[in-house]
Amino acid sequence: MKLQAEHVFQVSRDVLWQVLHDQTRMADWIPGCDKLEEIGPDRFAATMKIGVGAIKGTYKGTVQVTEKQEPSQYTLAVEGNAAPGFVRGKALMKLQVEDGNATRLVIDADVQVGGLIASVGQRFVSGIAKQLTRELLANIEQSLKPETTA
Amino acid sequence: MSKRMPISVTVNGETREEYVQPRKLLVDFLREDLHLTGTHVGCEHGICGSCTVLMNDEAVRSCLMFAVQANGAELRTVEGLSKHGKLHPLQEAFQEQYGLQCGFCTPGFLMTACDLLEHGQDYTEDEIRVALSGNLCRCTGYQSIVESVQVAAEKMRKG
Amino acid sequence: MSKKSGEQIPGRTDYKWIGKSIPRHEDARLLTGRGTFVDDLNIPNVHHAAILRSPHAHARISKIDLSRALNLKGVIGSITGADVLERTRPFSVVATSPMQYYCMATDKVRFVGEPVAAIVARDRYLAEDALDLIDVEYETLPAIVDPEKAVESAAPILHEEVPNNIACHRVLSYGDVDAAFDQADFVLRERLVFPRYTSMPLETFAIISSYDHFGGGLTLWSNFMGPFIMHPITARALNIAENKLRFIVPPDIGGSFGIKTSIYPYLTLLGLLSMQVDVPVKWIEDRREHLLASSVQTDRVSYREVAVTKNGMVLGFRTKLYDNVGAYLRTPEPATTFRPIGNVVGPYRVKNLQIDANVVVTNKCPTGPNRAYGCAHLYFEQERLMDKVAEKLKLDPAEVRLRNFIQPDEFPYTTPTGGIYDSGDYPKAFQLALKTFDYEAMRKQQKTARTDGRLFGIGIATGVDPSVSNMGYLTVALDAEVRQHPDYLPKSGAAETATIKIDPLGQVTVGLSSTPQGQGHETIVAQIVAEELELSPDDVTVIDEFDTAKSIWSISSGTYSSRFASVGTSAVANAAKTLRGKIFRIAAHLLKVNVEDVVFEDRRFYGRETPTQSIKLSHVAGTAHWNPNDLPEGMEVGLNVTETFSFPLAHAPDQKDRVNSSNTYGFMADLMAVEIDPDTGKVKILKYASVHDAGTIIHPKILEGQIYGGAMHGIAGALFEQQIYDDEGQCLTATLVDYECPFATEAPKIDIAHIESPSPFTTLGSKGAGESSSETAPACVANAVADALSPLGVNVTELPLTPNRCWELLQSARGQTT
Amino acid sequence: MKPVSFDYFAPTTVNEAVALLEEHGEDAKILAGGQSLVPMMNFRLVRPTCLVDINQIKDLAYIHEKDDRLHIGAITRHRDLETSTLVQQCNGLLLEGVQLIGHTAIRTRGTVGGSIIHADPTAELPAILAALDGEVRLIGPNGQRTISWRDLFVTFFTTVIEPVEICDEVIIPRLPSDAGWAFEEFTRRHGDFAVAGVAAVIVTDNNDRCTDARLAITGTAPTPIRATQAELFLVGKSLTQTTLDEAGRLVSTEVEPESDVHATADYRKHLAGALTTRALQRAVARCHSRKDQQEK
Repeated sequence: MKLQAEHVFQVSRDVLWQVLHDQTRMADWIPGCDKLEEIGPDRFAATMKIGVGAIKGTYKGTVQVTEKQEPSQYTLAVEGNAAPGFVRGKALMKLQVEDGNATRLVIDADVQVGGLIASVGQRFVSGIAKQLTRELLANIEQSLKPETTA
Repeated sequence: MSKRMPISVTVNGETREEYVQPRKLLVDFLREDLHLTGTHVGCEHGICGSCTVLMNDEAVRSCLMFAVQANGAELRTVEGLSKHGKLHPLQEAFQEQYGLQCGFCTPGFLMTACDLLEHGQDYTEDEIRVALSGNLCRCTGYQSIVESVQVAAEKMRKG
Repeated sequence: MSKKSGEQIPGRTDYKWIGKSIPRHEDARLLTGRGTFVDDLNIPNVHHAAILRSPHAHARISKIDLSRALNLKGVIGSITGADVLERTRPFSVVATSPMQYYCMATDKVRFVGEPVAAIVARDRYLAEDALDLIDVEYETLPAIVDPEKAVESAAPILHEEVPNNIACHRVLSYGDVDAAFDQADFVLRERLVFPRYTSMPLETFAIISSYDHFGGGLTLWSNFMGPFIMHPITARALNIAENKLRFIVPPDIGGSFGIKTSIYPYLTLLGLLSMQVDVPVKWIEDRREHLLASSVQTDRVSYREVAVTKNGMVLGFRTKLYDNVGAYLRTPEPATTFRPIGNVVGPYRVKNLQIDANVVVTNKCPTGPNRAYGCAHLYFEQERLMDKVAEKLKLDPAEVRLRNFIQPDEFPYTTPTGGIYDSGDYPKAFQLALKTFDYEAMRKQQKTARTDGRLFGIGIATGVDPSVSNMGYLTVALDAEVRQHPDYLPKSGAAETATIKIDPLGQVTVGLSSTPQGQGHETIVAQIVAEELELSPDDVTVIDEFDTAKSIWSISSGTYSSRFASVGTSAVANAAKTLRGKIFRIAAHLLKVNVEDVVFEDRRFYGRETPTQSIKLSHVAGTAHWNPNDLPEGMEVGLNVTETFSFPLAHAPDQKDRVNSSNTYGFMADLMAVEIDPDTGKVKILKYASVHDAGTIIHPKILEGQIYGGAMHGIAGALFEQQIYDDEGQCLTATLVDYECPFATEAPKIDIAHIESPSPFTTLGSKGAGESSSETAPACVANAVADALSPLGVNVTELPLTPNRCWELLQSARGQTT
Repeated sequence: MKPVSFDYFAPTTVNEAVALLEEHGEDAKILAGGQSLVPMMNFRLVRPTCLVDINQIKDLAYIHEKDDRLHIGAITRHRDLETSTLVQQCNGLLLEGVQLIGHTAIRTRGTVGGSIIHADPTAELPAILAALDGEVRLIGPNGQRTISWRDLFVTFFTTVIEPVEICDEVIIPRLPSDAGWAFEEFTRRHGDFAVAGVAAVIVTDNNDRCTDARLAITGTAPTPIRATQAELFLVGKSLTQTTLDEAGRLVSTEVEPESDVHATADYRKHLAGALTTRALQRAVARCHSRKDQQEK
């Protein structure tokens, strides 16, 4: 499942890059992430509580940052397992300078869903995925508050 | 494991007091606890209709209800349609019109049609097909089932 | 009521019971909730199994930890791939490649839903709770689902021992196909895609397994339907002697349509599971498991080209096909590819053909027998091309078929591939179909509809309906040299056994070795025995419970390939004739008259000249049982006969890969009028006529039921159902919300008619018709939709024709990009 | 496919139910009709550890009219709406919409509150709430609040209801007496979840000009939506076939659906427009026939 999303943040590219790679704040913007521990270089064990309506799952898995080309782009790989099934996603994150000291974050992701959610939740998987991407961007906006107001 | 709860259910006119775990599906209760194996399980998510029984004279999916919810209710299953060897008009019509082959979906169709015909008997063929559109059959191609319900409606109209 | 007209073939004996629609014996119990399906059996102290299934399409199992699951209260046993590897053998696979197929994943998982572990607990709820506590670590691998891409060099490999994922490759040539293409005035080519859908009976797989730790016997109650080659295959997998392995099939099976042939891996799994515990273990497959991992019909990509003369005669064809059999080549696959070999020319006089058959494994559910089994694929290709010929030559599609039909005086007709068509009159049956459909009037109706801009189409599809598979046909999947090898055991034949006995009071009981799933065998057998013994069907009790320890059976026993109506009825009729001879000889002996002068009328025997001195049947039966020493000289004691009927022409394939793959061949002609809603793309069937020649008709209403049911399966695959996978091998259709079986509101009325060309090879002249229009309906729908869209220049080469798909075809015709 | 174990409570009053929700928190779930919840429990997609069955709260089942609005108790069965003369008299759109829900056996148990709070974006009742600007009443530990549909629906299966709140009533304004209405849905099989659907209401003045247009669309967004552009376009126009076609075209440009196994986004986008035109045709026809009746 292909997923595209983009959003312009009112911060410089370097600042956005720093925030996105600041391990202490990563948990703030990964949807439903309530535990993030470093287990290797740019590699984290994560617990994500993701749910839409009554369909809730505590996803245990890994978050991996790779192919870093600071400050223009990097790849975020997320993998999580929970009772309702597993989620595996690879997202190319591109940071593009916009005028007025702003930066456009372009996300180009390929998400694979498996297990129960894939075989039973077919009617809404792509909709829910888009919903989580919107949440991700909103969370990033939220975690940039200190930078933007300063 | 939550503890069992007492329920009292009248099934085909006989009142049964039993203890069930809350999560026990009504269809499993009928089949395993009361040994009424005429009601069948086809999908457990409310689409195929094989598990249809009457609760207070209205068709319900017994795979989408828990046995505890039937406490105090009056249930009718396929075993209750015929009395002392006398077939219900629906059962007669299904036999006459060859409305079954393997018979696995038949109890669900009979109880669905029973609800339909106990609330009126003059329907067009399309109305019958719509009323039966929640019951899946893989053997007959439905034509003989629709004809069976039409003939049963005629029988019941004459009383 | 559906319009039905039938023609009686002159010279047909006027039977008293055969040919009549008597009430079905099975109905009373099924209508009153007293049927006996596997899940209704009350086995004392039975515990319940649940199976953990892979969420990945292709992955290596690195770790399985059952510790948390096993100490859940109420859990009493379990198995994983390790137990399967240690204690069972891989199933025998037909093709040349030595693929390792077990009842559970042992090293890798190769399709979503493949069993990984199994648990036994006090009830199904607890067993499923335990599954949630099993921890499995997978190393995911890339998956492949497209059969054409799977054979490319870069494709991920499912089985190390199967290069390029090609489980079986054979090029079969018959006649002189190159000469045919040289002589042709033109050649037509098409790439056709046949979808993956499944017969999906309402009753899922159901097994109860009980192992005797002391005697070593394993008893398996299940809704298994044969063929009984699965008994030795299961015994061999479990390293258990066949006489220690007991299959019991209850009287009622909730539909099968071929699917329950593929239950044997689960029989093996439950057998092994019950060996770990001291109680019987019951496993009832749930619907999600069934839609993910029971059995499905092969999906196929085929490139077909036909060599045609300018007056529409088909001289020959070449087909290159890719059959997607899923993750494992599970016996009897690749039968989808080779079952129709005998009738691969359909009803046409084609003499030259070549088939380049590629059987490919991909990360999808394994395939197996389904209603139509290979013939729906065949006739979809054949009939689409026939319409293309008509279109090219601006001929009426009906005329093109009439020109190519095998003529009635050529029967029995030997096809170039070794099939022996026993009887038929294709032109006559086809003309009856045109009449039943009112073809001329419908073409006029189409003309006016088109002037109003309506998308109105008429489709035709004909086919030869093969039944009673010859057990040898599958070995054509092996190279001829392999079949020459000294220690290779050739395979052939198709047989069935019936046992009839008369009890001391003169009532009749019949034992069968068939496993009916709704076809009404008890009724049909009662009709035949009543006819032969001049009794009434109500005097005949038929037992169709099956028990390998008690019933007499052969490798080909069971109820599949529409075999009962010909091989089953022949065994019953022969046994009844023999028994009739015996009771007449006893009556003659007691009446002291010649056996030719004995008359039997309302259950009494008397000499033709001495009608007043009569004796009751119960007296004759009583003599045989109570007073055996008074039987005629040399007559065997008792009143029971067991007869096995076997088809003489069911030989193994010859050196030129020719084989009579089935033993009776019926004929079908379907015509359909459809209209497409231009806004939504939804296809509505306005009219559907279907004519069948199934030889002697025994029970018209049961036959009509088979035709309606078969047509519905075909229409379901053509317009509604499909097992869909995404590119990573995730199955997206594991509920009945997403796997869209049609209901009563989607079912058409069918005008059914018959002709009867009795088969010379069966006792009553009857043929099988269980698959019937499941073979021709997909082609008929495709041709009708193609006809409706032809004014817009749109071609139809793929199923299903969902509303979305038809709308996209309309958009492409209207020049919009979709 | 058996559900996980849970504690079961069957309160007989709303306050008792709210107290139970407070006590059991996040993992408590209300069981009303169960026609959407129980399948998901059987698949173990949803795993509540506590179920609060509100079917014994008998005073939540009623239909009555007050100041031109239908007040419907939350556990009123779909089937009760079908057979209610009150609904027949004052809200044809509600009647037509309810009859499209699943099959008889589903409508026997399915409840009005349950199907609205479940918030399936292809469902009929949420669309009717949107078309007629309906509201729901939520009762919680600190009293009740009434929410309009615009604020109620958040996204797939998600409304603003708090875990400790229970919906006890649905309020649906009466159809204007001279309005025409139609609920048009496209499904591949009768009773399926809709691929797309349109609830349309039309009011016209004496010289056949449109004075009010409501178009609620299902299946093309995470929640039911109103096709405001098309509505604004219709008001003031005489409802000729070209106008209705244009309204349909506007709707299909306005919506941004998703693709899934049942339909592509393009197809749904097209359907939303085609169904709008068909719904408007039937609504206009009803508008005319009601006007003829009033003149007689």
